[in-house]
Amino acid sequence: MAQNIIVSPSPHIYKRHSTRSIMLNVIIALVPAMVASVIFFRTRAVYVISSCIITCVVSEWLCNLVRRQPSSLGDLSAVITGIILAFSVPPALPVWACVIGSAFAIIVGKMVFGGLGGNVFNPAMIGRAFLTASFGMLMTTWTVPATIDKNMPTISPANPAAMTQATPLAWSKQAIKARNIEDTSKKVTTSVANSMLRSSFFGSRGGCVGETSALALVIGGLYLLITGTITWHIPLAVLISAFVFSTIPYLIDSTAYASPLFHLMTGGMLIGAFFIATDPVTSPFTAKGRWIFGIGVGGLTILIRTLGEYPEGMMFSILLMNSVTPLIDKFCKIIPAGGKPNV
Amino acid sequence: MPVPKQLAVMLSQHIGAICKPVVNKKDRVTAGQLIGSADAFVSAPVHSPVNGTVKDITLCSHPVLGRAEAIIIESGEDNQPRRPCADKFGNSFDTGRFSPEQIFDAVRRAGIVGMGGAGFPTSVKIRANPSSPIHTVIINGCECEPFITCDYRIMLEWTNQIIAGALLIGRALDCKDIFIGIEDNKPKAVDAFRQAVKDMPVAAGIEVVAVKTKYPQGGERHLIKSILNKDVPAGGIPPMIGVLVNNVATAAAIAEAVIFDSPLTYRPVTVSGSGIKRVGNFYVPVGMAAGELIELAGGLTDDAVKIILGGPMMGIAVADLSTPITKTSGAITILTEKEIGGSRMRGKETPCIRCGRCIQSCPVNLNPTRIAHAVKNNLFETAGQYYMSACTECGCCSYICPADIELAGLIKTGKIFVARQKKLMPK
Amino acid sequence: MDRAYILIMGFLSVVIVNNFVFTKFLGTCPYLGVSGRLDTAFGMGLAVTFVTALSGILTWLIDFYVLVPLGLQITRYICYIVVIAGAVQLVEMYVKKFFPPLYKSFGIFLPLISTNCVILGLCLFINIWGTDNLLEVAVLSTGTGFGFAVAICIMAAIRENLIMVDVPESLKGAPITLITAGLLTLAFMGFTGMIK
Amino acid sequence: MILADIISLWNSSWPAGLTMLLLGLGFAVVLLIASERLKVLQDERVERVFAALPNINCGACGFAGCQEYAKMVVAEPTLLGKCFPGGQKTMERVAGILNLRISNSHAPKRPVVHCRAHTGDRTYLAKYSGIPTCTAANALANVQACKFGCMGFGDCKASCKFSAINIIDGLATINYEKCTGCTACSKTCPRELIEMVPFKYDIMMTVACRSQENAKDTKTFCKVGCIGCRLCTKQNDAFEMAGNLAKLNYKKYQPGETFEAAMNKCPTGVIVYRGKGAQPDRPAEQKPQKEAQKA
Amino acid sequence: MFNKVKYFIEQSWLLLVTSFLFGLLIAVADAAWSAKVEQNKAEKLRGLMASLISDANSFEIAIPAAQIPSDKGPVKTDIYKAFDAQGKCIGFAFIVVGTGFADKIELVVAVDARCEKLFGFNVLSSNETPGFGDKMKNASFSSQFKGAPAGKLSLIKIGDSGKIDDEIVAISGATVTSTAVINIFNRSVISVKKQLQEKGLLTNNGG
Amino acid sequence: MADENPVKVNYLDALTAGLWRENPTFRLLIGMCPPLAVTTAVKPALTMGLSVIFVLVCSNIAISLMRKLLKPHLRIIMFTLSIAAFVTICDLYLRAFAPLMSEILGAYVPLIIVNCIIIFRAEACASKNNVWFSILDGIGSGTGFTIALCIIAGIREILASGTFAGIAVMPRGFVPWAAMQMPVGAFVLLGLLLGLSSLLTAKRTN
Ligand SMILES: Cc1cc2nc3c(=O)[nH]c(=O)nc-3n(C[C@H](O)[C@H](O)[C@H](O)COP(=O)(O)O)c2cc1C
Ligand SMILES: Cc1cc2nc3c(=O)[nH]c(=O)nc-3n(C[C@H](O)[C@H](O)[C@H](O)COP(=O)(O)O)c2cc1C
Ligand SMILES: Cc1cc2nc3c(=O)[nH]c(=O)nc-3n(C[C@H](O)[C@H](O)[C@H](O)COP(=O)(O)O)c2cc1C
Ligand SMILES: Cc1cc2nc3c(=O)[nH]c(=O)nc-3n(C[C@H](O)[C@H](O)[C@H](O)CO)c2cc1C
Ligand code: SF4
Ligand code: SF4
Ligand code: SF4
Ligand code: SF4
Ligand code: FES
Repeated sequence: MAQNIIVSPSPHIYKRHSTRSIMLNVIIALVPAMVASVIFFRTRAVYVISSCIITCVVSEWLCNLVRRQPSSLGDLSAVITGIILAFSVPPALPVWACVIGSAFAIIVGKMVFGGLGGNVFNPAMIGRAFLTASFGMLMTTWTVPATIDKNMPTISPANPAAMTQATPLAWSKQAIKARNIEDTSKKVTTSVANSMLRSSFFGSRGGCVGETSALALVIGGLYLLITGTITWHIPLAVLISAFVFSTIPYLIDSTAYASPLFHLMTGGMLIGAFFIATDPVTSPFTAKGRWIFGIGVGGLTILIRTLGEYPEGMMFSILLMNSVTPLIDKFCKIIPAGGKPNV
Repeated sequence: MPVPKQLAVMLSQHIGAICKPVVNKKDRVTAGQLIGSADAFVSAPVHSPVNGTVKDITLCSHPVLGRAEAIIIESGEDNQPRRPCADKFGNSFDTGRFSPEQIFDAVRRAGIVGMGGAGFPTSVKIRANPSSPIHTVIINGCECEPFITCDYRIMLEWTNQIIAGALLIGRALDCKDIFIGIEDNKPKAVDAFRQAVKDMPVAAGIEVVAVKTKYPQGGERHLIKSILNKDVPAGGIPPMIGVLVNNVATAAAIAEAVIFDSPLTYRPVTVSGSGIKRVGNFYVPVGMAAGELIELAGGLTDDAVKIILGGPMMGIAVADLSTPITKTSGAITILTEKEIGGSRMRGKETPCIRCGRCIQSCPVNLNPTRIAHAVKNNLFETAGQYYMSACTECGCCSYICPADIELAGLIKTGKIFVARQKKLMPK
Repeated sequence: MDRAYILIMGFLSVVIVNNFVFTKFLGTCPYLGVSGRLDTAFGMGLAVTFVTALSGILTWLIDFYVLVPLGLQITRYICYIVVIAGAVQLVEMYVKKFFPPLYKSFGIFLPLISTNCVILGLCLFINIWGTDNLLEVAVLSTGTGFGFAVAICIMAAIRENLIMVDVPESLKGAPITLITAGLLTLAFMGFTGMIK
Repeated sequence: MILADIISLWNSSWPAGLTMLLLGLGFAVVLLIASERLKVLQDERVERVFAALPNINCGACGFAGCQEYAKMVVAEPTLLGKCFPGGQKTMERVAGILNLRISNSHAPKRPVVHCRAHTGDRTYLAKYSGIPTCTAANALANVQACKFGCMGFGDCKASCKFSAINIIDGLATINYEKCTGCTACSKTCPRELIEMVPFKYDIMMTVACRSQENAKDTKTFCKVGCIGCRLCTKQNDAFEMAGNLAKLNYKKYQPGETFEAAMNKCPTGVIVYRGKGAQPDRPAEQKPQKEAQKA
Repeated sequence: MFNKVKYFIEQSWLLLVTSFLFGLLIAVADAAWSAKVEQNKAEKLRGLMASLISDANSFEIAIPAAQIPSDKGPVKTDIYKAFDAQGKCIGFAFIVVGTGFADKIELVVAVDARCEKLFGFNVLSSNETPGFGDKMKNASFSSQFKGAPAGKLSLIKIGDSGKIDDEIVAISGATVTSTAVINIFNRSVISVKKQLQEKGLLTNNGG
Repeated sequence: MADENPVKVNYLDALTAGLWRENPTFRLLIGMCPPLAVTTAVKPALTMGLSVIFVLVCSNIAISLMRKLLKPHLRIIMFTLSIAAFVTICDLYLRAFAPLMSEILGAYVPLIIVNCIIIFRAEACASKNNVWFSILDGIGSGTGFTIALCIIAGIREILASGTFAGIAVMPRGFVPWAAMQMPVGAFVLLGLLLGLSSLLTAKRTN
């Protein structure tokens, strides 16, 4: 009888979920945005997404092979990294660049730290940052969605036939830069940017593969919240702080600074708040820490958008907050119920 | 239920000093006879549950209570299984008959220990201590662990006896505020107690509280939080804030001991889980081998993989079926692979994804993942900085962890290790 | 432009945008060596801040009032290094004697860094930047040290976490620290252009 | 001509020389004062350890410079071997200073594991599927039938900073070539199986069992356990009984024929040699008499 | 006292002697090579200026330590005058600084003798990002300045960089650097022109 | 440094030790700044390496000559002094005869003074051994350092500009990875190379 009896420490029953099921939930939540991206960018989206996923998975498998570890593909986190990376690059990005970015994301961003759970920075954002640093031009070339919103202004009157088109954020950046120009003929105001709100909501605007459709992202985010895959702290903190920090300049000069609503809907704000900043591995694990993290992400994003050189700051603010996550964790120690034990 | 042929009565059924055997090999003993005497204050004597002969006095290991001498008793022919005495408790009852001293003596003589699991000698708990007076007594009828139902059974069947026990505890400590806390998934028990309190004039002061069903509601600090909204200092015990918590079975035993002067030699035990053929509650003599009890319940099914002394959350897995039942063992749970879950069966953890679920689930507000990982990496100082010592080992964190990490086990290991290092220190 | 504005921007610039560790690669050895624990790293950061401020100011004064007027620029490097080493030792003695608690928190690091890249590097860069007033020098020197402190504290917290994860054996220690530092520089790129 | 050149060279370079001279002077004064005033009385070993370190203050050891590390390593010998640049040689020298190697004056203490059962020798009641450490497993009763023997999860191995312990087929086995006698392992084993024994010789005899069970239980639990038969005590009085277990009193340790005899008489072969170059243990099944004849 | 000094000398003589010797050593090295260093500097500047003013044969300082505005206040720099083989003044050149994307940018700027047309610029030192701001060294950007009017320049994002006029097409992806270069021109050229005029150094009628 | 057992004099060993077994960058992890800072291209890296060899050899000679006269409290300052003097000379030389390199390397030439390698060699070797041994040791370690610099610089230059020492080596369609020229490239590449080197040594010792 002894053969099939096992002994192990308590407890002996467990909740029915696993890392894999959590990751699967995230993938499911990303599906609406994926559908939207295919609708808007057609084959480009398919190329980018599939090349990123395949490279991520293959890189992780190779790393497992090198370390002579059992395969860790089963936890599906590499797939998420691939999808998120694909979602955050321009649709026109050539496939070879997707491959380099994904390989860098998985190998340097994740596997050198020991794989799932070890990485300090969000792998997908590391991949994107590396691409931005390496191929700046490619990373700022935007294709027009297949289903273009007619109201959208094109980048320059001088070149009406251009295939590329500015993103809403680029317009708002222009408005900020034009703030001190007296020459009214060259003045750009936020009204242009603000006019893109509607298209931002459904997604028929220029931008990264997966970020354009606010609707799809919110659906996915709500799914994550309802299934308990993520807690509400980080998304809420990001959105609230972004809203607050973008209201301040808007109140100062509403022709140069875009409206808070605009900031919430455009760029990587929603995908960042729901899918990227919430990456459990790279965000703090206490509720208080998550608040600080979220506020940091939202605030830094708006800071970079309004004061920095880049039109968008989601990636950098997430990476920056990732880097201080260990510090946050260290200083947001929770006190046990009943106070600190004196032993 | 037949009386088992042979009993192994551990001389350490409790926390505290181990008893001295007062019988010799080949001696005849009768049911209720003292066989192990307790000289130390924090200790409780041991009695023979049956008539029979002492076959041997030998060292024996118990998974919970450690290694101590056990008295092996071969039961004689003339044994009648003991019956519960609940039906002797009516609605009229007078605590005034007993002085606190008498109650203390009776409890001490009967060798009553906490039957909620910890096994702390009850006499010590109910001894009035002027320097930290107890103002509230809570009778713990939560039974929060899944599968276990023995407390529920006695709450329904021994209602009056338990109330009598509660009143006696109150009398012993000169304390008027008495609560009975029952999880709200046992409405029948709540109703039974409400009715009984109404029917018993002396029990008018007792308040029956239905608390939320949420593991580990039965843990004393959580129960106190729910009922009194007070926090027990981390790493401390309830008497520090003037509260005493006793299990319902303990209360019942107290009533029996004080009124009928009968020692604690039998206790109710739940045998359950899908690995057992016939789930049920049994009134079992202390010292009976677990295997025998399992046989009584129909035996193991073919797919049983885990035999647990206690409930599935805090119980201890054993493989040796000769392990004797003690005064503290309220349940034997037999689980099959299906209940445990495939990945956990393999005992393979995956990397922590830092999801924070363990932190949210910890009822004492600890950071289990930090502590566990520190322990894993031998960083005991760090573990201490995250208040490892405050962990109640409830197991919530291990239960919830999606990465299959044995957090509670690791924390427990760390506590053991630190205790050991401390012991080695002075040298 | 407003003087205070320039000073503040200069300070932020050397702390975040032109952090010496991340952009000038100075002080890598202690950055790798002493970033294992947060408390040690913090002490080290304090010590570096203190020493950079001290030696930045001292060497600038010497350069400005002695070496340049006397045409002795060729002995600049030697003067710098000797002045730094001497000053640091004096201060160490002084702190040890009169402020023992302070000494405990960062004094023990002083000898370790007196001949360290960041310090000399800062003095040289102040010279290269051609800064021409003492206040600016003081702010830049302090900022540089502070930048180092920030960088090493972030790294120390990260490394305290990293010991708990399964980093490949061959990458443990310096390699993973370097890679993490590299990724940190990627993150810090976000601040570019924010400060001119 | 040449003279003029030299003079002009001198003229142009003396200021530099003078500056340097002044600097040197100033510095010499500072350092002299510093070195005189700051002489702090220190453990002489700290000085010696410090002298053995490379003194580049690189911080690789994780301490604030070599001086600090010297202080720490003297206080806590397990910190040995943290000096990266110094490498093996430095470590050996420091170990020499701290007497971590065998010195001639007194017998160095070395650990012995009081168990010799490999996986095949033990009886298991169930499969353990919990945390793979001895401390965790020891908290449960039925990890293996024998509650005294080595569990082989290697807590001791993890605690040894010198990789001197290997788990060979479920049994902690000490590599005496590498062991420095730092006692870490003996403090770690939750079953207190590792005892620090004075190694008067390179090879020492030991009773490799800790089981207090009676003979019958020990036999069912383990093929190579001490069954308390007292045969060894009859050969040599260095062997004593402690309950159901034979123990070797190392104060009386004096190898000789009677020792060998005790070892060969032991029916289960629990008495074994441990130390540098000790023979492999006798197989469990073999009859002791045969072994004796061969020898 | 004497003992102390003696002790001191005993302990420190080596330091004193070697520092003196090393002092001499570097002084000698300096004496031997400083001329070459100066020459290198001059040559580099000359080379840069000459590459801008292609016919130039020799240079001489026209206004020493002239004040030229930069975004951090006025800086002092020499304004050189360029002569062709015939000794005719054919242009002026000077060093100016400005703040770029990453750090200071130092440019050598040249204008024609009447200070009406630009000859262009060369980068003396800069620290711009390779692949971005660093592209200002590329001909595609810098050639736009060759022959552009020495007045106010403006930056456009999209346009024809082949056309020489006062509209300079930005380096794509490096607007900051491009702006910085244009600002340098806009600030300095006019000021230089004024100073040259004041000193009467401008050859007004091509003479 | 009082030492019981005199260091064995093995000249060949002195020369080869620094190449790999005690390679300053990959094995001893000292002097880590230059491998990050001056490795954007091969040429400056090589110049840096040669400068370090020069300073190392000169200071080793000087220190070895005065090793018998050193007073303990003045040891470090004597080392620093000699090193600083030779670095100044080296700097002057570069400025005179390799102005372009001098400009690219900028402050990193004077920073050789505080490079840990040199002081480490002075402590570990020159202050204990005769002149010839010290010279060989200086050449050995210096060369090891130079090789390390060139390896890193080579990889970075190829990936970041598609050239090696200025010569185009990559196929035409290659898009340069600008990141390799930025700090990220330096840190990550050096980290990976260190990992590789410790992997190789681990393999060898097994
Ligand atoms: C999650 C996420 C994060 C992003 N982070 C950044 C970022 O940090 N910096 C950036 O320039 N673009 C970032 N992007 C891309 C922007 O959202 C946006 O597509 C881009 O800024 C378009 O504006 P632009 O052309 O003006 O740069 C990110 C996209 C996503 C989906
Ligand atoms: C996590 C946890 C769960 C517990 N659950 C129960 C329970 O369900 N019922 C119970 O009576 N005691 C439970 N206890 C024990 C109580 O905390 C407490 O020790 C007991 O009620 C005291 O009564 P006693 O001395 O009569 O045993 C639990 C303890 C812990 C730490
Ligand atoms: C890694 C990196 C380096 C950059 N370096 C420069 C630079 O040196 N100079 C510059 O003007 N812009 C640089 N930029 C681009 C600016 O951040 C910014 O995007 C640009 O100035 C916006 O102008 P645009 O409208 O030309 O894109 C860099 C961008 C990246 C991602
Ligand atoms: C809610 C959630 C969000 C995640 N977001 C990301 C992400 O933004 N980028 C990424 O690479 N992986 C993401 N992952 C997957 C995984 O956590 C990540 O790859 C780890 O950082 C790898 O160690 C996410 C996982 C979850 C559960
Ligand atoms: S629940 Fe498990 S995976 Fe989540 S943080 Fe805790 S230990 Fe990590
Ligand atoms: S076992 Fe886990 S959940 Fe329970 S108290 Fe301890 S740390 Fe908290
Ligand atoms: S000797 Fe002790 S610590 Fe070592 S493996 Fe055996 S049981 Fe574990
Ligand atoms: S831990 Fe044990 S085996 Fe390892 S060196 Fe120390 S004493 Fe020897
Ligand atoms: S700190 Fe060691 S070389 Fe820079």
